[in-house]
Amino acid sequence: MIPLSWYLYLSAGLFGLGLYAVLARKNAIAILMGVELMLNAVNINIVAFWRYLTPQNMSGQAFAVMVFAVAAAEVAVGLALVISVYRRRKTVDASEINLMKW
Amino acid sequence: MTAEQGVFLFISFVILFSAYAMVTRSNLVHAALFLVVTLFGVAVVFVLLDAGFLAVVQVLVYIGAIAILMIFAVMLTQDNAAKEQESLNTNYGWALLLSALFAFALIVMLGQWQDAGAIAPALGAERDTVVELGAALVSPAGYVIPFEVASVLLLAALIGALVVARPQKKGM
Amino acid sequence: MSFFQDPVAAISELISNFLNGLLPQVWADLIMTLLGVVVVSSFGLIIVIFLIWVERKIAARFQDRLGPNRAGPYGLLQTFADMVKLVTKEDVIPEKADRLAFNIAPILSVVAVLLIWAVVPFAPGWIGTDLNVGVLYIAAVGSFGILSVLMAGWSSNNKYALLGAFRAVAQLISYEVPMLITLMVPVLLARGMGMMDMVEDQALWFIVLAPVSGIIFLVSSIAEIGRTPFDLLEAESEIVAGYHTEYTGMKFGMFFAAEFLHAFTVGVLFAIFFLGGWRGPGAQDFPLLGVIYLMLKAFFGYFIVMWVRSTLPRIRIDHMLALNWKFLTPLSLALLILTAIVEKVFEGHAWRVPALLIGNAVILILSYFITRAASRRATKERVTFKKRPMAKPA
Amino acid sequence: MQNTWLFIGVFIAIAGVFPLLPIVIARFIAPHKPNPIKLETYECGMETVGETWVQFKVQYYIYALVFLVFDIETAFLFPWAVAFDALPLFAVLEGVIFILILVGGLLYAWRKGALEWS
Repeated sequence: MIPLSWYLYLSAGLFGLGLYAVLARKNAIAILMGVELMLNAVNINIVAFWRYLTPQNMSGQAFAVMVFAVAAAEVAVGLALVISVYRRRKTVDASEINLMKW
Repeated sequence: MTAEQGVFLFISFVILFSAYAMVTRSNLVHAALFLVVTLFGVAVVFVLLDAGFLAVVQVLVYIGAIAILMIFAVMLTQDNAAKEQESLNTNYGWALLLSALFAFALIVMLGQWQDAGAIAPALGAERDTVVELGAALVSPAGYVIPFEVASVLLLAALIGALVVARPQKKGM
Repeated sequence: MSFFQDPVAAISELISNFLNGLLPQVWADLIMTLLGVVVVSSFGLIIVIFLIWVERKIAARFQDRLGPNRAGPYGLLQTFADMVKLVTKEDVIPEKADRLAFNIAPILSVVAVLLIWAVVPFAPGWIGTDLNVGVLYIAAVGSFGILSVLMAGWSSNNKYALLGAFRAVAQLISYEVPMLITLMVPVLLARGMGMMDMVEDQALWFIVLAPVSGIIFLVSSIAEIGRTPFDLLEAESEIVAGYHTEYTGMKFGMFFAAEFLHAFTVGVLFAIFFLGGWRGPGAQDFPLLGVIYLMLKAFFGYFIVMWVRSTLPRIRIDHMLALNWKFLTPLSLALLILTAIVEKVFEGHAWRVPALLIGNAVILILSYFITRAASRRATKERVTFKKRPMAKPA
Repeated sequence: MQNTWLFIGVFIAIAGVFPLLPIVIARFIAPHKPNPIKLETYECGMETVGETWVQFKVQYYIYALVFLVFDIETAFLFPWAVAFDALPLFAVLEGVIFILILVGGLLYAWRKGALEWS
C-alpha cells in the first residue's frame, strides 16, 4: 500500500516546478502551463486526502471537478489575453508587457 | 515493495521528469507535449487513488482540450518558432531559490506531520463513486451551488475569452 | 457451462487453472491480463486487414468498378500485398522535421483507436475490461487521436501539413461536442457508463428510444473519422494530403490503418450504443452468437458510413462548421434536455416510450422549420450575369 | 477497481507495440538512401518559400475555446446522468438549468458571429 505522504511529496515537487515555471519563464503561455502544473498538484492533494481521510463522502472528488472547471476557465481567458496582447504588441514576453506597470 | 508502489514510483518519476522538461524547454511546442505527458501521469495517479472518473476526465479535459488550446495559442502567437529564444527572464535565480525553498518547506512540514504515513481505508467493493458524485453534485445538501456556479463561471469565461480573443472589426 | 456454449470462458478457465498451479497468484493474474489484451487488440487488428479489402470492394461496387481482384481469390490478399509494399518502401524523414514527435505521431494514432477496443463488449461476459466509466473513457481516448494529428502536422514542418492539422483539429474538436452530448443520452437511458450495462439495458434498442440522437451520433462520428463528406482534413485538391503529407512507407500505413480501424470502430460503437450491441436471439446462452450479432450490426453501421462516403461530395469548411455549431450542437442539447425530463416525469410509466418518440419527432420537426426560416432570412449572394465584372477592351 | 485499470495499462503498452513492430521491421527491410532533395519539405515539387509558421486564423482558437467549455460541461453532466435514478425531479431540473446556462453561452457566441468561419 502507498502511504499518503508519497502523494503529498509528489504534489509538493510538482507544485515547486510549476511555481518555478510561473516565476522564471519569459513566455506568457509557458507561465500558464506552470499554473496548470500547480493546479494539478493541488488536485493530486485533494484526491489523495479524499481517498485517505474522508472516502465516505464525495467532497474531495466534487472539488476536484470544480478545480477542472476553474483550470479550464483560467486557460480560456488567459490564453485569450495572451493572443489579444500578441495582436497589439507582437510579443508574448511577459517581461515586455509592462505598459500598465506604472 | 508492492507492485502498486512500484507503479507509483515509476509514474511519479515520469511526472516529475516531464514537468522538469516542460519547465526548461525553450521550444514551446515541446514544452506543451511534455505537459501532456505530465497530465497523463497525473491521470494514472488518480487511478491509483481509486478515482477512475477523475482520471478519465483529466485525460478528456486536460489532454483533449486544454493542451490542444495551449498548442493552438503557441502557434497563433509565434511568428518564428524555429528561432531559439532565451526562455528565462532575468529573475530566474530568485525564482529558482524561491520555488526550491517552497517545495523544501512543504516537504519538511510533511515530514513532521504525524498522519503522513496513513494507509488508505478500504473503499467498499459495492460502491459506485460516480453515482455518488453525481448525486452529491446536484443535491441541495451537497454541492448544487458550486455546480451551478461552475456553469456560470464557464459561461463568463466563454464570453470573456470570446470578447478578448476576437479581433475588433476596424483598426486593429 | 459447457465448452460449446462458451468456448472462450472454458479456455480461459483452463489456462488460468494451469497458471495458478504453476505460478503465484499475482503473476498468473498478470499473464491472464496480458493474454486478454493480446486477444482483444489483435482481434481489432486482424479485422482491419479484412476491412480494407471489404471497403475497397464495396467502394468499387458503388463506383461501378471491380475493385481489387488480382492478389488471391477475389483479391483477398490485396491488403497483404499492400503491406509488403509499404514495408519495403523507404521511410523518408524530412530534414526539417522534429524527429521525436514525427515518429511518435503515427504510433499514437493507432494506439488511440485500438484503446477503444479494450472496453468493447463482444458478448455476455466477453469484454476486455468493464470500466464503470466506459463511455467517458472512449471519449477520452479519442483525444489522443487529436493530439497525434496535431503532432504529425506540427512536426512535419510543412505548411500544408500544419494547415491540414489545424483544419483537422478544428473539425475533430468541433464534432466532439455534439458527440459527447449525444452520448449522454444512452448513458441517461442506461443509467450507467459501463459498456456492459449499456448493452444489457437495451431490451428495447436505444435507436427506438432516441432515434435522432442515433443519427447525430452517426453524423458526428463520420466527421470524427474524417470520411467524405467531411474529409476536408486531407482534401488533396486543397492542401496536398493534410497532416500526413510528409509521411511515407509504414508510418503512412499506420495512419491509414488507424483510419480504417476507426471507421469500423465507429460502427461497433453505434451498434453498442444504439443497436443493442450483442443482443439477439440466443446470444445470452451462446456468447459466440453475440459476437456475430455485434459484428453484423457493426457492419451495418460501417456500411452506412461507406454509403455516405461514396454518395456525397465534400462540403465546404464553413458549411461543415456551421452544420456542427448551428445545427447538431443545439439539437443534441435539446434532445438531452428532452430525454432527461421525459425519463424523470414518465419514470416507470407506460407512456415513457411514446413520450420519448413524440418528443423526438417534435424536436426534429421544430428544427426543420427553424432552419428553413433561418435559411430564408439569410441573405443569399446571387451571382447574376449583370453583376459580374466584365473585362472591357481598353 | 484497480484490476480493471491494470488491463488498460497493459493494453496501452501492447497497443503501442503493435504499430511499433511494423515500423521497426520496415526500418530493417526498407532501403535507406537519403539525399538533400528528397529530404526537403514536400511542396509539390516547388521550393518552399518562407517559414512554415504562417499566421493562423484566430478562428481556430475560438472553436477550441467553445469546445473546451462544452468538454467541461460533460465532465459535470456525465455523473449527473449516471446518478439519474437516485435523483428527484428538481435535481434533474438543476442539471437542465446547468445546460441552459451554457446554451446561453452558445447563443451569445452565435449572435456575436463567433461561430462564423470567415
